[in-house]
Amino acid sequence: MEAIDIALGLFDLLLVFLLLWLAWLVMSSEDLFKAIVLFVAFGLLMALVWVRLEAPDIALAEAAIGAGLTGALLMAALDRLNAVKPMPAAAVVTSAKREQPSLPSKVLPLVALVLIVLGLGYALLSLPDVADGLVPNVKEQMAQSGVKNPVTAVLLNFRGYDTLLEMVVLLLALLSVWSLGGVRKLSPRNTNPVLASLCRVLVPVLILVSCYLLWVGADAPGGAFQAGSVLGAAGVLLLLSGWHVEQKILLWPLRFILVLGSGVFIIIAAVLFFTQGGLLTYPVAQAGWLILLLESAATLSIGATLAALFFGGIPKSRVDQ
Amino acid sequence: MGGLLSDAHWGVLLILLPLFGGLCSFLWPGAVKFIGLATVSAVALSVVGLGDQLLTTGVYHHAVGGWGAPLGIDLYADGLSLFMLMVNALVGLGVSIYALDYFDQGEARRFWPLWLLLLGGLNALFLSADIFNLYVTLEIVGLAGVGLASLSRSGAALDGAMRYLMATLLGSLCYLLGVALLYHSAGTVDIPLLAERLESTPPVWAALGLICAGLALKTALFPLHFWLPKAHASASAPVSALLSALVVKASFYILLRLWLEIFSVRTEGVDDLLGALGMAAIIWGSLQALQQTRLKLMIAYSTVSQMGYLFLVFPLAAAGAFSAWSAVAYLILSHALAKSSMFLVAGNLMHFGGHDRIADLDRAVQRLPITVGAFALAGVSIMGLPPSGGFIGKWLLLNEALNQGRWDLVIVMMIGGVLAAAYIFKVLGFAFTQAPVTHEPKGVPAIMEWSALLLAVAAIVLGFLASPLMLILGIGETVQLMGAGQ
Amino acid sequence: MNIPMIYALLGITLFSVGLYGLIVREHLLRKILALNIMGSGIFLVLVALGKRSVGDLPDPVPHAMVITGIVVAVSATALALTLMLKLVEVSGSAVLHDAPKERS
Amino acid sequence: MQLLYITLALFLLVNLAAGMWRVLRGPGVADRMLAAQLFGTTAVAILLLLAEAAGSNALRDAALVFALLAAVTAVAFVKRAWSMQEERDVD
Amino acid sequence: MNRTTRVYSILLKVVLLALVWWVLSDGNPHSWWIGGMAIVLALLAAKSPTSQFSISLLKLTLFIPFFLKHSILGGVDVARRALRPAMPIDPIMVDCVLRLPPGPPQVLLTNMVSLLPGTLSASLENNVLTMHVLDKQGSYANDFLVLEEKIAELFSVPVLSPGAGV
Amino acid sequence: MIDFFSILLLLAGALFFLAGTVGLLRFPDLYTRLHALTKADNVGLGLMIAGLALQAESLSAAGKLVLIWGLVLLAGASVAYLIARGALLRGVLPWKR
Amino acid sequence: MNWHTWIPLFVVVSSLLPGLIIFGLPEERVGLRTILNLTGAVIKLLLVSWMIWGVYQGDHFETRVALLPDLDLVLRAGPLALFFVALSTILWLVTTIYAIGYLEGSPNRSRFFGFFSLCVTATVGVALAGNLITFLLFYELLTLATYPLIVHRGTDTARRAGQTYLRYTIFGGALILLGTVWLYQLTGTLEFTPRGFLTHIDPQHYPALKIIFVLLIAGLGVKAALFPLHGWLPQAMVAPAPVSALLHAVAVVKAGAFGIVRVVYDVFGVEFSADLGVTTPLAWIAAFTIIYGSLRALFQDDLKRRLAFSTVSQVSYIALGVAIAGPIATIGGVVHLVHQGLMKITLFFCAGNLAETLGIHKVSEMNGVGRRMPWTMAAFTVGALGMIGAPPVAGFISKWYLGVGALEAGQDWVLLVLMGSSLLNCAYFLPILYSAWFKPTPKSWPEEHHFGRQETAWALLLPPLITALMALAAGLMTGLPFSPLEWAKIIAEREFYQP
Repeated sequence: MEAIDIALGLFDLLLVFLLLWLAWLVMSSEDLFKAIVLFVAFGLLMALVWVRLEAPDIALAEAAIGAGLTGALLMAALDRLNAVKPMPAAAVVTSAKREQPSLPSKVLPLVALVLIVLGLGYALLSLPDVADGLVPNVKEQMAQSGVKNPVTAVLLNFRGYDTLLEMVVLLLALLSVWSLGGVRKLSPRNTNPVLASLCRVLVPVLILVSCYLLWVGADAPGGAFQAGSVLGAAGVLLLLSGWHVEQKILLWPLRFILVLGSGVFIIIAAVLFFTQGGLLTYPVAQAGWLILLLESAATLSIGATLAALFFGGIPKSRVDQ
Repeated sequence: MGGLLSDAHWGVLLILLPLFGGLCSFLWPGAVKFIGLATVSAVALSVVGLGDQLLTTGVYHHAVGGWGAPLGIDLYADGLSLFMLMVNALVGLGVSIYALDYFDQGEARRFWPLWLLLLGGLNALFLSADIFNLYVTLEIVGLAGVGLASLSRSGAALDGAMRYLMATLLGSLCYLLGVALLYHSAGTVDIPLLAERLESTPPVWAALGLICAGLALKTALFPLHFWLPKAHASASAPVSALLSALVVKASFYILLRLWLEIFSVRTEGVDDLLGALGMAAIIWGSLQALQQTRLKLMIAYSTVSQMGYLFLVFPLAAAGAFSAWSAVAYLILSHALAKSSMFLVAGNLMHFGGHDRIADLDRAVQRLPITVGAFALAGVSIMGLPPSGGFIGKWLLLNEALNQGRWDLVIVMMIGGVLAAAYIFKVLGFAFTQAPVTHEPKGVPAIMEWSALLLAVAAIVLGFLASPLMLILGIGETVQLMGAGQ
Repeated sequence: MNIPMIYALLGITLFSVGLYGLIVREHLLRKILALNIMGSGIFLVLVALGKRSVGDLPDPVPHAMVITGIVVAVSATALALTLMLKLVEVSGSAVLHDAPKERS
Repeated sequence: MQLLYITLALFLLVNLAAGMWRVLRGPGVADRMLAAQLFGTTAVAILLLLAEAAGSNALRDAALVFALLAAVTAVAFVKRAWSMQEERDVD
Repeated sequence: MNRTTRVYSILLKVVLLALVWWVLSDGNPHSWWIGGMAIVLALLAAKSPTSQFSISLLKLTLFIPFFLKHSILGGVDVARRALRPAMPIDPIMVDCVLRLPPGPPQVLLTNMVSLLPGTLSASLENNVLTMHVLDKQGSYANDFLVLEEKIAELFSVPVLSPGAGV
Repeated sequence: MIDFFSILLLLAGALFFLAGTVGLLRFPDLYTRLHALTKADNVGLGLMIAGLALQAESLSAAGKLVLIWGLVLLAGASVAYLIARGALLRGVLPWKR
Repeated sequence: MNWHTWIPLFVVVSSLLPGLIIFGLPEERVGLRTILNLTGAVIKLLLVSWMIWGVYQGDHFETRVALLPDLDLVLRAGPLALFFVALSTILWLVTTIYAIGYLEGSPNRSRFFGFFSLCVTATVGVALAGNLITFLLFYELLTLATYPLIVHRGTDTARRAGQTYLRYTIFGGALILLGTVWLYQLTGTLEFTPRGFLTHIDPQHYPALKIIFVLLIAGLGVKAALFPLHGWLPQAMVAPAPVSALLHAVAVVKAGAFGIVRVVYDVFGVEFSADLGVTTPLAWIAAFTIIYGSLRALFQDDLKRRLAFSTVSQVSYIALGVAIAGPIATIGGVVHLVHQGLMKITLFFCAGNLAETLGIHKVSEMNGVGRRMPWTMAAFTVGALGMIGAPPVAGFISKWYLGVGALEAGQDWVLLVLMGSSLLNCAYFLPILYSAWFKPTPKSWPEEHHFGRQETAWALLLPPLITALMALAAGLMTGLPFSPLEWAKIIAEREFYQP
């Protein structure tokens, strides 16, 4: 046991060191692309941290989003940035030159940084070593929650109202992106058979994994957010491999899928409110399938939203012409 | 329906209605105006319903999901919440009516879903008794705000929206870290329970600092106001109105709420710091407003200065005085009405003349008397002249400051009033000039003129409604805000 | 000092490093990265401190908060990136120009 | 067995840290990306080891998602981030 | 492409997807109602342009050992070169005219080449595969021909023209 | 006995990982590094997965491990090709001794 | 329903409502506008008469609305209030007639008359205010309503004058607000009470009260044009003549002076003020302003500016009468509120007539104008003589009571001030009269307008004649029951002799 603890301790320390180093490099490296790659690596390691902190649900989400989608988003953005600016290298250089501040303006933030770390660190260290948080409450009510995974119980039942609002946040991000009008279209790049066949394999697997995560979320780590992220990744992959977004798909059905998550949530909330007398108060017997219903809708919406966010602009539709 | 709504359902409707309306308006772009106006009207009615309910039965509690704090989330409404909801409803109605004619078809389709969701987020914010839930609502408000701020897609609007996005995200993150510390200090995110459990420990202090900093950034407290003028001045007129009147108030409300409920007894020094920054904001914002040559920037800097008044509550409320925070609530309401009216006026003037350079307002006063009248009336409230809501708020605040012997606050408030008069009359003075009309002015739709005027008139009428409004504010006050409901 | 506390301290440090980057670096893409790093730091604090419970189960409530937080972060990031691109399209620069002057 | 898993995980993490050098060094964009790929594969292995150590099925799911998403990132890189000019500038 | 091959290819996909689901769900029998839906969804998404190639499961199982062996050899080869202090590499770019028909066989070949000892496919353009070879003295040419034949067998297609231009 | 094979496979896997990293660091150009990455790492992962699969409690659990390997393999090979092709299109010349 | 609780409000509304309607009227609806204006004025006059009669019989008129839970808006018709209300109401009627004639055909008349009505509303409100906060409300409203009138012409000078006016009045308003809040803080009430409401206050607050007194008087002194706060007034002369007439005779400056009366009598109480020792400095300032204004007036060639400085000087008589703090001086001061109003409005009307008809703006252009416009100049003469203090015009009565009051209070120096001032008045008015009546008429006037057979339009001529007659009447018929002097006596009695 002793040796294991030492190994684990070393593992943790190395992880912490790597994360810190990465974060610092992300902030300090001059080359934007380098920063993005480092950030992707940062996301990967964060997933390991979640594993170490016994938070497999978050590890799943981080694996899908932090290590995957965010990287894809950032790279697509960098590409578009370079497409907008004819001289990307020059622009990077000028911005690098601009980012040469004078000595005090370099040192002062650093001092502030150290002070903040020290202050907050002191605050953290003076917290008691043992605290149960809401563990007893969760344990006590798990039987009434309709699911066996405590995180899902919290997300969809105990604090389901938060999740409802989070779905709205997600939708809002997309609405805002659409409101900005299309960003520059991804320049068409000829597809090649290798990529196409990779997608043909990966996309169905991603969909299966997404459904699996949705299903398993009731009992074990997983759930709508993870499933939705994986679904979103499938969408991103399709978009990357030059999937032709057909007009008729994007008119009504896309909008419908996008609002499905929050819409179903709101409708169920309202129905429960008028029948049960409480906002999102599930009858214990029905809690299980209601949660699954909500999660399914949410998964579809999250997936569609993330893919649409990656796509950037508003898909052309007759309504908006 | 009547039966269903008979007991205490208005609060929930206030949240679900606008969210649902927002989704519907996104799904049916052809009917956005109808859906939008219907939703906003229904929200206004629900506020009335909630008010009636609160007046008869006292504070409102609803345990979402039936779990109750600390495991679940509680909805809560007292006089202060109701007051903020009223601000939403009033300004929301005015701006919505204005927006009917302001936006062309394409912009309207983008505006309404964002605005309705923003309204839902704001309502949810004012009804929440849970600091993490408040974070989520803050995110709704922030992202919707960014979407709205960039609605016109002009370079300036995008620049402003970007600044706003950075500020609001940073503010949210600071707030969230504060929430994390509070949760791990007390094992709950429910405000009344936090009030019971928190002690004066380093993590609580750190949380206080983070939350204050984050919310002050979102509220654009000097010197964290740097993002506001550009963001608010470069957005479309109805959006500027919403941002200045409602969005910045939301974060301030949270700060005030947390202060009154959680932090008040543990905060020597911090209150004075906030007060000092508020004073600086009043002076700095007014001086900046005075120097602006563009109307919307001037109005935006005026917001910076007016937000300063709100922060004067912190040194004064340390004594736990109802009169201090009720004064600020009154200021919030009257500023919201007056400022939204001003931005709508600016929208009319830009529509009319195609620019908002103060010196070239031509003879707008002759051509748009209603609009200029609205500006003047709104100005009266901003200056704090009687009879207006602004005057009542300022009177109450002055009274409290004198009561506590805070001459510094008194003097700054007086100076702020005089400076406000200076920048407002600068505009009005130019409006009377005889310069020849140098461009072909466009007619302004009557709805746009009248909705601006109505908001301004409402700000004035507030000056005569203090007694009933104080009654509303007092709901739950006698039982010491949230805590006793448990 | 136990392992969760080390991660919590890491979280604080990441938050601060992100804050530093946000203030010091000018390129908007870098600022967006900085915000993401700050977010990760906060999530770390939330979860790491939730491991202090005596039982076998770490506190699931922060886990739920963080999961929603991650999704919100990615959507906010996407919005910020789009906004940045539009801004660059219009103004030709990915830097908010007079920001430092305003900020002083 | 546990000890072996953990030790191997630690070893892989060290390995990964060594890979950092390539990210920093470059010289080309693709070289950095390669290193990120290495991170992905290594992280899958670490996750699987930790999963085995903890007997957690969920972590295997995480590894699976990792494997899938690493591919997505890589495709995003190839299709999007790899601008023509930059590579020429560097090499 | 006739009806039976199409049905067969769909069936094959269903079987593979079901296998994946079974693996994912850890064989949980209660999962199949959602698994079924998932498979349908996945099938819809995997609706590929109709392909005239099909693989028999039997041939696939025979192919796997070959593949495993060579990929391990490939790993050993590159590990050896990397770890040896002298780093014995002498790279070269090589063009090969393919004898396989375009489509999945070529793609599979391209992917396989990268996993075999000493070779890395770098471009597939007009039936010409450009490979990067770690050591020009190696036996890569022969390996490549063998691989090509194996894949042709897997897809039950003839090797088109005699002799690859290397 | 199973444990022994497991340990053997795991250690061998780790060795390949090491080799992959060394290759990544030592090899002179992009193409050669791609060799190291695709082959060594994938074999390393494969061996590790084999070692772990021996320990798996059920066939499906082992299947999941194999699935992961298959995916990594496929992705690794495809991405290697895509990167190499990209480099070729961009005119990156292979290193010559 | 008890009418008495509503009539003060109706008095205010009778000008507010027409004003608001007029804002909405199109420019060309001259007839409707005139009817609205005159109806409002007449109704107001009737209501005020009713109240005067009622108060005379001992009735109580009070409108009370809650502003804050413990603070009301109060409109109350006491003798002093009615005194000022009656003045404003009558002069509003007259000025309205004058303005209709004066502005005929000029642009933006709806706006002008709208603000004009608001201005009167505010003045009446100031008069009827039953506590300090109500007073403040209408006082600020007055500021806002007069600003558009000053900048009405829209020229650069007008805009600058407006800015100056605002700079002074907003600052003054802020001082009053501060004083009011502070006072409320100390006493918990703001209700105007005869002999003040501060007598019971803890002596430790006396220093604070002194400061409050200074704040209030300084704030009011701005509008009352007390030296050195008078700077805005001569500049404001760019406004159209009816505005000058109303501003200088009735509305703005009188509101200030009236406010000083209120503060000294009904807030602090005369005796208490005297005890505090704040009245003597006030008297000195008032006296200095009287002399200073007269001196400045002497050197103005612009007729309206000369009249403006004359106003600076004359209004301070009121403050002086109050500050002397004796019953007889009080009568003098208070009655001057009305007397000066009647006389000065006459003078401004006449100046307006001269400018409108003959284009005369300067004193030096007035040679022989009496023969061209005898009626106007007759009215002017009455006004000027009244200002000098020559019997039997009303001005004499004021000065007489002031002088006697000063002697009674033992402030003999005031006599010197009065005499000096009268001499100076002579010096700047008599030359005008002389040249107007006795110097030869020039061949042609700068910009002559002909209004048919009369010397000028009847709407312009009638008002000054009426006010001149009233000024005469106020001086001659002092014994009548409702003469200004009688009312002033009632007011003074209330302050000094009632328990």
